[in-house]
Amino acid sequence: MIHFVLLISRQGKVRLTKWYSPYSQKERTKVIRELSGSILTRGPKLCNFVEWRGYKVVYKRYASLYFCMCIDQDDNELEILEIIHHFVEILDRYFGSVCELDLIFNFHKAYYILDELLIAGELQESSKKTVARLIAAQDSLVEAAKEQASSISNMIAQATK
Amino acid sequence: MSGHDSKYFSTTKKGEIPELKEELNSQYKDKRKDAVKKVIAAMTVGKDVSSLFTDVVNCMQTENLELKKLVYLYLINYAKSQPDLAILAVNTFVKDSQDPNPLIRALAVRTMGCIRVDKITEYLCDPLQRCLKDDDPYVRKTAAICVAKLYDINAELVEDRGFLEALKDLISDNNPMVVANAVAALAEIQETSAKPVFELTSNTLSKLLTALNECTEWGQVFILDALSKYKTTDAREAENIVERVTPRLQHANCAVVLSAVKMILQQMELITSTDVVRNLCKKMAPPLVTLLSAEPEIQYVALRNINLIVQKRPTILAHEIKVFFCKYNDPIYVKMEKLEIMIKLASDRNIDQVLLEFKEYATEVDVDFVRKAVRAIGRCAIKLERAAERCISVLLELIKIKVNYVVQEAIIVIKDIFRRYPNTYESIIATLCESLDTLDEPEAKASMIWIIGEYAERIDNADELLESFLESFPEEPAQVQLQLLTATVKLFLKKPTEGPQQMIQVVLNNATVETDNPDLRDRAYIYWRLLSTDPEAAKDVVLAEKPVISDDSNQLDPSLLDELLANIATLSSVYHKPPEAFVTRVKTAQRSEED
Amino acid sequence: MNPFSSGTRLRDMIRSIRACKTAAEERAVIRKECAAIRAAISENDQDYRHRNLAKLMFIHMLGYPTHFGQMECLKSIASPGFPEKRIGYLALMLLLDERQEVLMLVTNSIKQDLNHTNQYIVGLALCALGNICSAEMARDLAPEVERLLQFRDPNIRKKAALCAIRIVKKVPDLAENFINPAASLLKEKHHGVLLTGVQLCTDLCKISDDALEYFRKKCTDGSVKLLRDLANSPYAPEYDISGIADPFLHIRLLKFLRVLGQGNVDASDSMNDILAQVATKTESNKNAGNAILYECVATIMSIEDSSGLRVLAINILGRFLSNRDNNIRYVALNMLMKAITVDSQAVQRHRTTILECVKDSDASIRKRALELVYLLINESNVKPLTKELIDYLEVSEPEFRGDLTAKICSIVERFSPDKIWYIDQMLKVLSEAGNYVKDDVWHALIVVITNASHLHGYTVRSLFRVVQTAGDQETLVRVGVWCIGEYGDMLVNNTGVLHIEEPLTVTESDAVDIVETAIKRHSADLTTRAMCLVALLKLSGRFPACSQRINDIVNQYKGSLVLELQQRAIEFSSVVDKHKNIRSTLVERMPVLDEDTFSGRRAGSVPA
Amino acid sequence: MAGAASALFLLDIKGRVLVWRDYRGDVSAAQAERCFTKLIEKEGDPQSQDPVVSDDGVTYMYIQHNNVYLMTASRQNCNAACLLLFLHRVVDVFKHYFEELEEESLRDNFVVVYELLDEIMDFGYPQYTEAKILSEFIKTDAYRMEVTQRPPMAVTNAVSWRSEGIRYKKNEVFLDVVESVNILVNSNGQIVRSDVVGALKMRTYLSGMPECKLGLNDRVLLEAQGRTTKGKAIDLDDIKFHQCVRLARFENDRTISFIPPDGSFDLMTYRLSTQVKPLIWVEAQVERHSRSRWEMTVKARSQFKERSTATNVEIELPVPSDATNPNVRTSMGSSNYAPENDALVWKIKSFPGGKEYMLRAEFTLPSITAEEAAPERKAPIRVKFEIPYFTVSGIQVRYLKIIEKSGYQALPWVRYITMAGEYELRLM
Repeated sequence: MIHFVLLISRQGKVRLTKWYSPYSQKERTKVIRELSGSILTRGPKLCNFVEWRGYKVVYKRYASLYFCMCIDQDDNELEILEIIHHFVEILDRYFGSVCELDLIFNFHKAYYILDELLIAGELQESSKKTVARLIAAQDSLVEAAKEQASSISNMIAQATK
Repeated sequence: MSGHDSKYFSTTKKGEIPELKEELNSQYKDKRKDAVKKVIAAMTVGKDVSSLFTDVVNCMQTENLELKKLVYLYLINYAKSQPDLAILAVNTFVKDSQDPNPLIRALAVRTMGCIRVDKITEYLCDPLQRCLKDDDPYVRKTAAICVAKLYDINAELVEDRGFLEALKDLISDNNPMVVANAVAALAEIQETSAKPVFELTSNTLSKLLTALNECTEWGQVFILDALSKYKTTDAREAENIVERVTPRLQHANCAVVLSAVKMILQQMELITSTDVVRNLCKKMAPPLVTLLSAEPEIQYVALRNINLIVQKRPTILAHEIKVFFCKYNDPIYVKMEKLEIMIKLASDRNIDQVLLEFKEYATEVDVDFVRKAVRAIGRCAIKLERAAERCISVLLELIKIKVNYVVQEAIIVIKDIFRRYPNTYESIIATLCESLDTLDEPEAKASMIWIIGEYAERIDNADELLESFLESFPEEPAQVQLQLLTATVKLFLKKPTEGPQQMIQVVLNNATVETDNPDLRDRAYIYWRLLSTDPEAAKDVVLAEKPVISDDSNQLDPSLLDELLANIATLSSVYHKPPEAFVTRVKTAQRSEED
Repeated sequence: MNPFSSGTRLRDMIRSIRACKTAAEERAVIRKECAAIRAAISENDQDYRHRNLAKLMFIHMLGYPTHFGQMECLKSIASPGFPEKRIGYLALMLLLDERQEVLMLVTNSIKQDLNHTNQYIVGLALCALGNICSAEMARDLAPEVERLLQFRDPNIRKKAALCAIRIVKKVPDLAENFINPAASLLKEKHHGVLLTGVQLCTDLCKISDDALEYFRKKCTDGSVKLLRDLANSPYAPEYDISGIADPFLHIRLLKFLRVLGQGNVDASDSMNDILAQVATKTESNKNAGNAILYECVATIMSIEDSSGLRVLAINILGRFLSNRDNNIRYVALNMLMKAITVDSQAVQRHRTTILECVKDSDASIRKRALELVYLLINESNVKPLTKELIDYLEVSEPEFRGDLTAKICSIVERFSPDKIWYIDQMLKVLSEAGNYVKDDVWHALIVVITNASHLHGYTVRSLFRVVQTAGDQETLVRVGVWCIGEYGDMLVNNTGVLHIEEPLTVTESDAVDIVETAIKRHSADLTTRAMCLVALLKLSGRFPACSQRINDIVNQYKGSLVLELQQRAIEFSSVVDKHKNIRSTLVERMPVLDEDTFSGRRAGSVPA
Repeated sequence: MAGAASALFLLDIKGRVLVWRDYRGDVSAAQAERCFTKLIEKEGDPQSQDPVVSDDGVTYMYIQHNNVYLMTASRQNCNAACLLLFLHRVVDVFKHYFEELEEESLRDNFVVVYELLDEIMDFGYPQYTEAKILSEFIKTDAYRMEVTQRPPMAVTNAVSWRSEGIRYKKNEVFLDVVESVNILVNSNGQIVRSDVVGALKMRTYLSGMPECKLGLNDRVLLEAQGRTTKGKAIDLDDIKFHQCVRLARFENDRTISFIPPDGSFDLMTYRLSTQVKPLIWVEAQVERHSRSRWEMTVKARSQFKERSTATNVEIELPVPSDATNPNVRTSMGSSNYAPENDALVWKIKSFPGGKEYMLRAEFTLPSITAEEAAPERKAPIRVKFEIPYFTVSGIQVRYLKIIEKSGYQALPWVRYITMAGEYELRLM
């Protein structure tokens, strides 16, 4: 299973973290520090796997961002690379040519997408289209609530004029 | 998986190198200059632009100083990887070294010295010879350093071409900056040369002391450091030197002050008049104290040095302990060093206040600092007999707070206190025994076990206490096993009853056939043989009277201390190690290519 | 009220955090924000709750404490609207985890939401449960999840399936409740449901033997068929990756088959054909294909023997190993470690390539390759391989040396053809990387030395030489000092010289010198110093002429602050000085630790 | 000095090299980066580490400024004090050039940075760090002219801090005497340490090469001159001079004579370790009513003569890091919750001598405690203030003579002020 997902920028800034196994806050900080130390310094031609505390961390760099997933010893590293790419493509589609700033200012959206992709550290959907559809449906529920709220407040405003 | 990812998150350009190549060969000056800047920018971020070597070198022949500097910078970086192409630059270098503008002459010599390519080094000799005698002091001071560079690349060449003599001549130069650099270069060359290159005579001494008043702050440091190697002949000369150096204590530059302190301390060794010595000590105290208002990094170096100075001359700062009290915002490394000095300066007069400080520190949040504070209290007890009791009561107070690492640290020092003052404070053993099962650090455990063994006859249930450790004997770290072994032997010798007799069997068995640690086995077999050959002798050997341990606050060996004091302000004085313990001389010419 | 009307303020906070140049500046900005949020919370400000939660998530992500905001998640979840619940659940998953007691308070809200009429709210609750539930919550809410496995919308069923995985991992007793519903998921068409259903079945098998038995009986053929249909399915853009239909489902099915086939011949037989098909027909020029091949090889290696398939698998690994892509080489090395138990001959064929990988510039590959080499070594190849590794030790990166040294020692110990070779190799390792050698290794070396009585003289002389050149390698010095103490007489008398030895003249005082240097060395540690004292005691017995000098050295430690050194110094000086009559008895040759008992005892814990 | 720096590195906040200058070719950037990132990785915050670290035969020394680390590497037994101080001077030089030294300014000006690194150090030996003079021949883009520059005479002159030919219409000197009071009071209310650090800060706008002579009410000097010193003279414990002051001359006859640099500089600093009565005394009582409710009562008293007035008084009172909504009443001044410092800041604009003011604060803490909450650091109460027209030491500038060969008259202006330095009172 995937124990955690990390998104770290080239500058070592954390852009997203999701923990599927329990780690205390202190351990999390330590994990992030250790891994960014060893991953960000790896050269471009080296393999995308780092062995770490009996686990494996699969990472992949997209421009300035490193997507990292920590998995068990006998999980399929190559598949994780596909899952990372799957995630990236969905992000790209959602944000329309995604960039790092999208993930910074709309970090919660990235989390919503991740939650449609993984649960309990396992993959839940292999169709990008389905994920996009589910996110869109939920976004529009929020939109609807927003409109309703503003129309109610309008009505109240009207009534109290 | 490749190829299709680059489109995500990406903004990279392509084909940078060919583009730059084109621009470097542009017919327009400005465009070429911009291109060189871009090349340097690329080099700065770690891109390999060595393939542009010829194109960049072609831009070297220019009147534009800024452009020239950039090209030179490029050369320094890549000449090593392209030695054959680097030769192309030699003509320009030689020409530049005769340029009417002294800035360009100096630049050429400075840069050539940085290009560590053998073939180029040969071409450097003539220009260097000229520049050492240049009219402009700026060129001469640059040439002086260049001799040291050249020596590093090819010592033989320097000696053959008479550069050493030329350099020595510069000591008499009328410009103080030239003198300072010549001194730095000579000192460095002397460091690696087996031959006497830079002999300080009283004549040079006086020249240098004069230059001291006029050169830049950095130059003053070079000169003072070089002079600290001077062998003074007698007390009079020493006093003379000290008199000339003392005003440097008023310099705003901390490095100048420390180097002056080094000189003075060294000369003081020869001075016989106690008045003069006392006076000097008085003079040095204020500047040393003022160093503690410097930037924290400088404070750190200063504190490491003060640590040495107070070991040699405790009186200098005897009354200044308060300045070493920790401030809230001091970085932890400064606090740690201050603590060390506080222990050294603690005395019967100030101990109460010092203890109050230590107690405050012992409740801080940084674990290492807290531990050190607890240990400091114990070390003060060992150092100051009359204050020992007060120190111990503070330790007991801290033990009562029951913070695990504080308790363990306290037990470790209390064991030393027992060894310092036998038969005095054993009444507190009962209190210590209460924390027995919370101990999980080997050193603390070993200390507690030692206490039980050592005082077995006064502890009613000593055998029970020791037995409680026996079960886990095989899993304990060696340090604890060894103490358990000795403590059990002591117990047995003191109380040769049935219980201890059984225990000793178990321990000896565990420590011989059941272990593969050769040291533990040796130790156990020696005890075993001792007990079975001559039990009386065993008592005499194992329970022999112990010499009282001494105050460890001046722990450095005197000869090492002197060596370190001769190195004040240098890394050696920071590490408290002689230079040869950490300096691994790597010839710069054989640089390790890692990038 | 709407959730993102105040979104700009979140953006402002992020902007001001981004504008910080140092950690201290960032800390200040965040502390101010947190104070403002605490104030808003204490005023029970509902309008900005969502905004504050979003900020807290961002702050939490940067590693700052946000404990004061935990109750706000619960309140937001308890709100009726979807937007509040959505942000509330997200914050719950980020700010809390299974270890916080506060989490229990959310159980009831989740239960209600699992029964909500809005399927998206059900989805949110399932997601939160699947990601952070504790054992207690798992037990409380398992029935709801079980029910949701049959929910009308497939997107809820797939979430429930993964949620069930977490539940049975937390509370294995609950596994049996999920067997039947899980099996029925395998009959679905929806990829998401299949994907998660197969995963659930696989995990159930790992947890419960009953489940394994059941699935093997009922689902083996079905799964084989699923995989066959998938492998032969026509192009479907929705699931296609590099020309392969749903590689994720491929991989999960292969994993499931592995579990089913392992230890069962019939089940294994029934999947032979499809595995052969996948192994031969899958495109290997893209990562997705390689991922499937890799999984397929793993399955072939695990299920019951079918030599034809294994040849196929080993060939794939051979191809992988010569791939230019480091990722592929890495997984090849990884899989070869499993293959070695199945067909060690086939793996041995790649020995040279693997040894090259030990020296690769990529640390991950190096590490994997070293593990593999370790498994490859046997009596016949140990000498050349050890030489290669020791040669490499000299130039290896410091970070790698610890691992490398441990492995070399372990290899040398396990396969040494004779003692002299073992001793020689160990001395090489110790003098090259003595500071990386663990205690049990040098302890074992001394056991071996003591047991080789014909080599005592040879060993002590060799050590005398190397300690002089590599005196900063702690463990080398320890072994050296111990042997010089124990066999000092043989060193001086040149006892038992072998024909391969260079002549060496050592005086008694030379021997004492070397121990004295070791004890006085600046960086010598406590153990080494303590061992030096024992060596000195022994030498005082072996070289009575030196005993005065030795006593002088020992005496210097009588006031030592270090307990062990002080105690030894006091005892030993008393022996040397006052009890000369028993001295020689005390330092007679130490009894030898029987090698067989010793190795028998250690067998339980062979160093990695 | 027995050794020199091998290289100088400018690193970003994550420890990656921004710009570096290799002086000796025996330490590589990759090596340095590896060591430094390891350091950061280990502790997270390199500020808690020794500023001198050794790795693989190389010693690294570093300081931090904003989001930049400045670091030297050396393989020899070099002068650590000198190189660390040099790094601080490099900061000053860059600040002079780019206003602020930070990652961005280094990136934006890398050409000048390289030029400066070439000039201020040669073969690892510090050479020249007078920013003002450097900027006469190394210029940033905006001021770069195509004319050939020559090294200013000052670079190699005995007077290396001042160029010739400076002209002002009006010749003026401003002299500020600034004294900071440092004090440490322990939790028993005892003053454990107190001292005064003073500085004579000068701003000179003088033409030519002026010779200056400064006279203070220095007891040693006055007694040497046989003058009476009733109560007016003072003892200065340690005096440090700007390099322009002739030290040998001072040692001889206590005369402070110098040719000043142009513009502002610290002419001298001095220290007095005489016990001073805390000018402002603060006492605080903390009561914890429950885990979540705290109350704090604070008294502040001015202990100087009534005719003086402290201005801009700021009393920083520590509170727990997760305090909520402090509710504060004061008898004077205003208060502010400053969560960035975990403190309540009590500001009193004007605090005359001999007065006492009160503050009472109440606040709550959240009911849920932080996971693995570290014990809070016990911060002291800190106080800031200024008292104009007053010095604790009683130092006086008796005269400042300015003589220049052109014979102009220059006006000296002198001001005195006392302020709080490190003023810490540990909470009881």
